[in-house]
Amino acid sequence: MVPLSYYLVLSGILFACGVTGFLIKRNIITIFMSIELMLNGVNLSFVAFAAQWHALSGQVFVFFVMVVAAAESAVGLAIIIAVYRTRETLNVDRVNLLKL
Amino acid sequence: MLHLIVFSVFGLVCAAGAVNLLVQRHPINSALSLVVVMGSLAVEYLLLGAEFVAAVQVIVYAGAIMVLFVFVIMLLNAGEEDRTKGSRVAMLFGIPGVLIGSVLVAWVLLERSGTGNVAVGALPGPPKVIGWLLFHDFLLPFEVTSVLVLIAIMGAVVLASHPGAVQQSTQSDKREG
Amino acid sequence: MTPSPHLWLIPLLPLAGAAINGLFGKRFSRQTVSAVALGFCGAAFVMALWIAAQFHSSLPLLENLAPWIRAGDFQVDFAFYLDQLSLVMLLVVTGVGFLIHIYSVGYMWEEGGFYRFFAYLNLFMFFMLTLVLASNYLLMFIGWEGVGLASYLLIGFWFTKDSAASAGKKAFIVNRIGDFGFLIALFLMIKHFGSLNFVQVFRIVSGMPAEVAGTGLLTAIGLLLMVGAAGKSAQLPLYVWLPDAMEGPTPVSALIHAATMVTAGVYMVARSHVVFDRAPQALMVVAIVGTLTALFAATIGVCQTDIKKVLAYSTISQLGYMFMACGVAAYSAGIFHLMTHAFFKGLLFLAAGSVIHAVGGEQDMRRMGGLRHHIPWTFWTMTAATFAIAGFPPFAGFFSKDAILWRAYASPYGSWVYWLIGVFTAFLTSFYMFRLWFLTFFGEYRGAAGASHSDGHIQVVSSSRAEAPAPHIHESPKIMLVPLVILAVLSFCGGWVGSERFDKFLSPALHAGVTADSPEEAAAATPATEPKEQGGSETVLTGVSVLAAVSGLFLAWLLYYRRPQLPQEIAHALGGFYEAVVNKYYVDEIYAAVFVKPLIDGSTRVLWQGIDRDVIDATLDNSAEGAREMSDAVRHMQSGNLRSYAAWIAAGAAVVIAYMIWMGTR
Amino acid sequence: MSLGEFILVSIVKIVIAIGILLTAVAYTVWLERKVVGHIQNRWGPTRVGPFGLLQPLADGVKFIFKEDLLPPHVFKPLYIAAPMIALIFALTSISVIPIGNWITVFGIHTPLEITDVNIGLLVVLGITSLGVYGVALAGWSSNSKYSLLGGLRASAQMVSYEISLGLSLVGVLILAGSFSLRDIVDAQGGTFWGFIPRWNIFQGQIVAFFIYLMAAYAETNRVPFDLPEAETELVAGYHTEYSAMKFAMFFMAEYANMITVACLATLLFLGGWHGPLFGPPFLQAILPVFWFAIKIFAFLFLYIWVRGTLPRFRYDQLMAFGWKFLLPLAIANLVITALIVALRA
Repeated sequence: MVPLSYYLVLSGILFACGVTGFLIKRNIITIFMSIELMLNGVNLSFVAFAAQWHALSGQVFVFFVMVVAAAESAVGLAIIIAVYRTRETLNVDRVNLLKL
Repeated sequence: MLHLIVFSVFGLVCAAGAVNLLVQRHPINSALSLVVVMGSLAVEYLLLGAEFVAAVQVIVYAGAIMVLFVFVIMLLNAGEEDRTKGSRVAMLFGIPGVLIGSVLVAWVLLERSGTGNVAVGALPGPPKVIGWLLFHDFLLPFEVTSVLVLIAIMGAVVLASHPGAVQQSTQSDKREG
Repeated sequence: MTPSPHLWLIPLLPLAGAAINGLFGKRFSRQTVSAVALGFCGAAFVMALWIAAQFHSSLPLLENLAPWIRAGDFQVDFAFYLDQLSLVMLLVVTGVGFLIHIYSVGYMWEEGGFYRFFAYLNLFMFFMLTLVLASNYLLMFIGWEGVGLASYLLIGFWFTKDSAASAGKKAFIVNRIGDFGFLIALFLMIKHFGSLNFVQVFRIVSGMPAEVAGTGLLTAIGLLLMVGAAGKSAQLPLYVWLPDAMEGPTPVSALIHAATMVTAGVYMVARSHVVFDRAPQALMVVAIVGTLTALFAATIGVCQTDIKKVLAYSTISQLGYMFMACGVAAYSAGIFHLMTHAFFKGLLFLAAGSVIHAVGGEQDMRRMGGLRHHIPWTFWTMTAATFAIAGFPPFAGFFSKDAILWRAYASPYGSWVYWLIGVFTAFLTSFYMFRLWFLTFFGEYRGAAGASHSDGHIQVVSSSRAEAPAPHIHESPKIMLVPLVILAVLSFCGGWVGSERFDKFLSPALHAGVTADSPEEAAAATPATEPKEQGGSETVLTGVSVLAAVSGLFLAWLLYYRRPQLPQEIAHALGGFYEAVVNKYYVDEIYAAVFVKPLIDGSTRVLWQGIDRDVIDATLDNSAEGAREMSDAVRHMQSGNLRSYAAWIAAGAAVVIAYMIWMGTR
Repeated sequence: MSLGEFILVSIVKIVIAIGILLTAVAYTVWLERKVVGHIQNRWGPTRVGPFGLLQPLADGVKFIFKEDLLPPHVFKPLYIAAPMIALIFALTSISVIPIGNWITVFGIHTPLEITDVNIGLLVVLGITSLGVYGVALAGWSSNSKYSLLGGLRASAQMVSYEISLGLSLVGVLILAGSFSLRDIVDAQGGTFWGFIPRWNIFQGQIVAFFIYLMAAYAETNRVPFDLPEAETELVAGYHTEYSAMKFAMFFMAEYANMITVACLATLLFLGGWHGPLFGPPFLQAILPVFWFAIKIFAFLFLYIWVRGTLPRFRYDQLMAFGWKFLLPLAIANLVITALIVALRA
């Protein structure tokens, strides 16, 4: 019997790591991955709460999160490729000019 | 008791993977640590009884999205993250801030978020029931997300395709590879 | 079936004339323009005569043309009202007007803008007739304003001349100040009587008790009406515009500033006598204002050197007489003097016009003299008018002025003080009129031919009949002389009507006439205005007034014919007082300093710089500036550094989460 | 069946299964070389043991003793990990595949499978999708253009065909109504009009079987789609830099995947262990496993046969075929079966 709060702590940790990654990392792809990590943290808490309150809709919601994450990563990666093609670099600090 | 052991094992693996993602300098390593995180999460979902979610997590997240990431990393041949000077402000506030934040969140979760505990497989999520839910109660969101995915596909195709054959010829030599 | 009088036709004819001349005048020849103008004005005069002959017995006539304003129970219609009072005014206006039209054809023949002049004249006639024939105060007010407009247009006829233009503006503005009082009176009437028609208003007012205490509605209305009249008829506080109005052509001065427009105020006071009868305090104010104006204007007239200025001040003084008459409730005497004054003052102005015409535009009496041989017709007609205004017995002026003086003394409202001032003013009137007479027609010509190095004071060459040849002085053409002769005849025999018969003729209009339905009740209400019948004292007073006129003549003869250098010594003797009088007591300067300057300074410094620029513009500019500075400060956030954006997003999220935790755990 | 007993039985099953699988892999290699040889009018391995039967053993020993060199410029950790990942995921999918019916051995009555999960098919799908990493990472970490391109093409191909693979299975799922493989096989018992067995392939899923076949060949990078390690263009594709044992691992992983796919095909379309049962009770207990093995052998033989005959696809043809032909067909098939099931129900 695992108390619910353990799951929440785990998802909190995942989310925290995601946020720090999002803030610290300089490589665009890594930032993007930390976003995915955040989403996973959220998914975990969704399923944990669904389990606690015996509502399957929590799990269904996880699907929608996944679909959105998939769509987002597809477009995001396309953008990253486009950025790389024009800027020759993936370092976020160098991608700061609106003009080429 | 078994449930607790398995949970804590895979919880630790998950946390370690997440931290590893931060620590690693090379994006491919962080990508793989993220795959590890997703796998252990899938196991956590199984512990919670959400089989279909776990399976889909493995197939969709680990199997498709992360492959895309690895794919892009390979394609762009992204090297090590060069250490540009980290702004002191971020260092100064960042780390203590995060620590305090997480401790606060942890304390709140442990102390105050109710005492409900979850048994193994507390809420079985067999595919049949989930399927029923998905196509009855959540039909509209389902259709909307399908449109979303369609748009995402089109967007990705347009963005990633070379900007027109004409310019492509001039820039191709410089950029190929 | 008695034919309906078609009153509306009278004002319409001059309007048609004005429209035709105004719109198509540019293409007409001068003959056609004058034919149109004279034709329509003459038709109006003939119409007036026909109505007078046909309907003088069945007055008062009320002709309702069309509804104009329907605001709830307040109604105003285009309606004309003819009774004895307005019939007299009608005849005077159309008669004198017609004569002046004829005269001005000759006078303005060489002038530019010929058709424009006659369009304005006809327009003036239309408004004056509307004013006279109106059956309610609002229509009268339309005439009132229209007349003011026409006077503005005519004074400023030579608008290229700067002084003419500013004189026109001055006249219009001062008139408007007077009209302001008139308007408030109208508003009071609407508020309290619910209507502006003479019939309703006077029926309500006659039902009200006389306000002896000096406070109350009727007194207020009376005083305000007096303000309007003062503005229009150039009484004491608001007379400043009339002397400057001499900038206009002379026939204009004759028609507007002698015969018709300025008398509108007297007509209005006479018309609303019902109100004034019940507001004795207001009546007393009218009398005092009239008397003071008469005296004041007469003193200034004595020292004027410009021939038209002298006549202007004499007009103001004579109007003062009329208001004095109305002030002592002798309205019929006032109207009688109005009529006679229209004749001889019109004649004086026209004669002065022909004199100026003769000497080629010269208006300064010091450069005239000995003109009686050159322009005999003008000389004799002017002589008749001078004797009339001075008040010598056979002439019109004697009868009307004497009637006023007698009423001033004998009327229950009057007192010997009015009579005394009146007689002294009569003496002054005859003195300055004969001074003008001698200076213009006797002695020898001091005109452009004579080497005149006079620097403001009168310098007379003693040889009396020196025939300084002034080859270019010539008599006016016949078309100008005919009206002069007619007016001379009128001012000679105009007074023979006699004040009693005139009084009897006007009595239905002035006393019981308006309240036709209850004559006896009205008679009781109006205090007995018939003078105390001591026949003896009346002849004594008449003798005194004739004596005053003769002494005025003698003094003028002495100073300006016998020993011309005497005025010089008198002037030096009086010194400062003489200077003040010559400069018209500096009234214009005072008005400028007291009213005009503060107004202009106030508006520029306070309203413009103070409020508009410093308050309104400032707030606008500062708010724009503030927005710009604020946005400049915020601009630094958009640095392009993705990770700073990420930090802000994270910070925002943290705050939200913290808030929710705080809310949750509270 | 206490916990301890359960663990023991599981371990025994796992050992037996891995053993069978590895030997099957080895002998599939042998079978392929013999068949391809005969197709190309030559003998194939005959020297080592009768009919070359010991050839796989010889190869295994050879791979073990070969020098396992580690090129300097590779990304070491992933270079070493890649073959392991590939092999691990190839072998783990056998865990949920049921071989036969219930049997009682030494008094224990257990089903002939390592475990039964009610989402068995999803697990298999998940594991095959994870298999992509082995190939991708191998291609990237060996740090050479050929291997990078090979790795990219292989992973792109596997990812694309995975979808049509999944969709083609959905038809079967609709008929069987459950993800568990055992239920699917049970749903295929019995016969039509006496002699036609009620296998899915005969229940209107023939098109699905065809799609599954194509997708399976692409998934395992087999002949018509074996562009990644096409010798002529990319030397050896993603495992160019690999030698000895690591190369062997990739090799084994590939064949293990083939076998897994074959098992899956038999379970879903060929009715698993269903076949005519005759003879004494003991024989009847063995016969289902026999039928299962025969079907797998047939499928593998088809594999090798195709390899010997069909030419290789060009890369754009391959991708176009996958996305523009196979996927729409799979969706169409899915729709039709859904309609049929809905109408019939």
